[in-house]
Amino acid sequence: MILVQTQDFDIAEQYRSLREEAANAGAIATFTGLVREFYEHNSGSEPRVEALFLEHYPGMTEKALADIEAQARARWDVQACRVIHRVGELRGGDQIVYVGVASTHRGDAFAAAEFIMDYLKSRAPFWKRQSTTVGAQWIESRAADEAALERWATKESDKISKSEPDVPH
Amino acid sequence: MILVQTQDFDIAEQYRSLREEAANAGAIATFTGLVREFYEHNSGSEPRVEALFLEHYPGMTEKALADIEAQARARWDVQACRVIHRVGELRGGDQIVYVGVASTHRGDAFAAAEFIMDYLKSRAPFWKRQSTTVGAQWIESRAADEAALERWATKESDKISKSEPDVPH
Amino acid sequence: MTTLTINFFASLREELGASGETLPLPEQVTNVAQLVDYLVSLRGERWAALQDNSRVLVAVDHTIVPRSHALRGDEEVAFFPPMTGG
Amino acid sequence: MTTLTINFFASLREELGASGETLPLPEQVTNVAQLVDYLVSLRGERWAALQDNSRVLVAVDHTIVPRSHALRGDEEVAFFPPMTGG
Repeated sequence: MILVQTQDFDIAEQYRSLREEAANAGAIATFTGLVREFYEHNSGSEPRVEALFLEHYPGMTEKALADIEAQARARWDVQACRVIHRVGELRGGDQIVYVGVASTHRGDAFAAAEFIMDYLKSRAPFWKRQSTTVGAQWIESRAADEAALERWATKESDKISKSEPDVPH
Repeated sequence: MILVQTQDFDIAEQYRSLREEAANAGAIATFTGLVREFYEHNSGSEPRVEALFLEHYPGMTEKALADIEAQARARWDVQACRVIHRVGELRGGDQIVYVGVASTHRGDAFAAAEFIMDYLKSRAPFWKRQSTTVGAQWIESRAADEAALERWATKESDKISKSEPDVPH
Repeated sequence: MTTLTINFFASLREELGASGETLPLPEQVTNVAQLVDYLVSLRGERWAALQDNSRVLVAVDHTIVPRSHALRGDEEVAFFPPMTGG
Repeated sequence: MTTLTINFFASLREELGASGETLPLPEQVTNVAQLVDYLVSLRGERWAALQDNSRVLVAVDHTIVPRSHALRGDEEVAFFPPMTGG
């Protein structure tokens, strides 16, 4: 199940749903992303984050997240899965994103949850603009996030690929 | 923080503690292990689990878990960490184990949580006896659990090594 | 005549000062790369930012596509910088 | 004279019908492997199960050790099958 919403979420409620939905799960792996109080900044200093604004592309966001979840289900034993991504204005310490996966074994639960997070970072249409004590800026994508996708590379995951260099034909 | 206890635990309470303790965490990865209703059985059939008894070695258990947590903290950025393992009699669907790690980045949170779980499975002195509809038996260690440790192998992790083949001297 | 819907997001929207528009597709435009060239010819050099394949991604009907992706003329085309979710 | 504390856990405890004991360490026993041989000589062949290094792990003072681990005589020694936590 995928939710894109402005309001906060309750991890206990999500966990209850996963337990209920997964008949014979032995393993539940979850991830929660939080707005860090002090963000890395291009200048190397660490100004306090006053607000973070999450923009997204309604319609495509849901489709991209559903694709990513489907890929995870195709690769691992996933008995239940919940993905929540908040949009709009957030404050330091706020919850941004939740991924929960219930599976028979822990290896599948961990892998599917981390795979979803890695893809969601760079393949779902979200953009972050932060306002700090030293001004506002769009957060640039990190090379580390792109690199994180490489270890999941298989024929299957190529389906969620980024735009390739232009080849005219 | 490490707890070995007979009583159940509340994942929402653990999550709150992690958020409070970790000043600038951007990532919280958690794992919960549950008693599966239907366990794998040597015969290949899947009898319903009526009860699971967790025996442990008081004194050594806490030491082994603390060693594993220390290893994780040495290898990854861990801002806060909570490990709970239940002992005694459990029922199908019950929570057995919780690992929660708060970190600056998601990669560290996932890796540390999975590392702790992988080591805890085979390097902390717990043993499981299950009572099923077809009788009781001690659960044997799985080759898959031993194999899961290999990918973490480094000089550091050798410190938590299993007994080596006998070399008289 | 069919009509393209075009959207711009995040820093690209601010850079162009445009969130989107609808546009009839001229006959000579048959793919995304040609659409971008056409937009630059219509709007001026500032829009050449769209031609930077390393900085600007393209989605057609909610799926990321290469610049060679063919257009019929009734699609929803979106341009945006690399995504930063999570 | 110093005294060893010996514990057995899980299936091994049931197999031996013993959860533990205290034992003065004889002078000729200087390591874990020799302790095991001594226990077998005292208790009989059923205890030879302890000699199977692939099935029985040993901890001395709460740390897993190889059979070559030296004993002073005042340690807590535990024998148990491979662990199955989590």
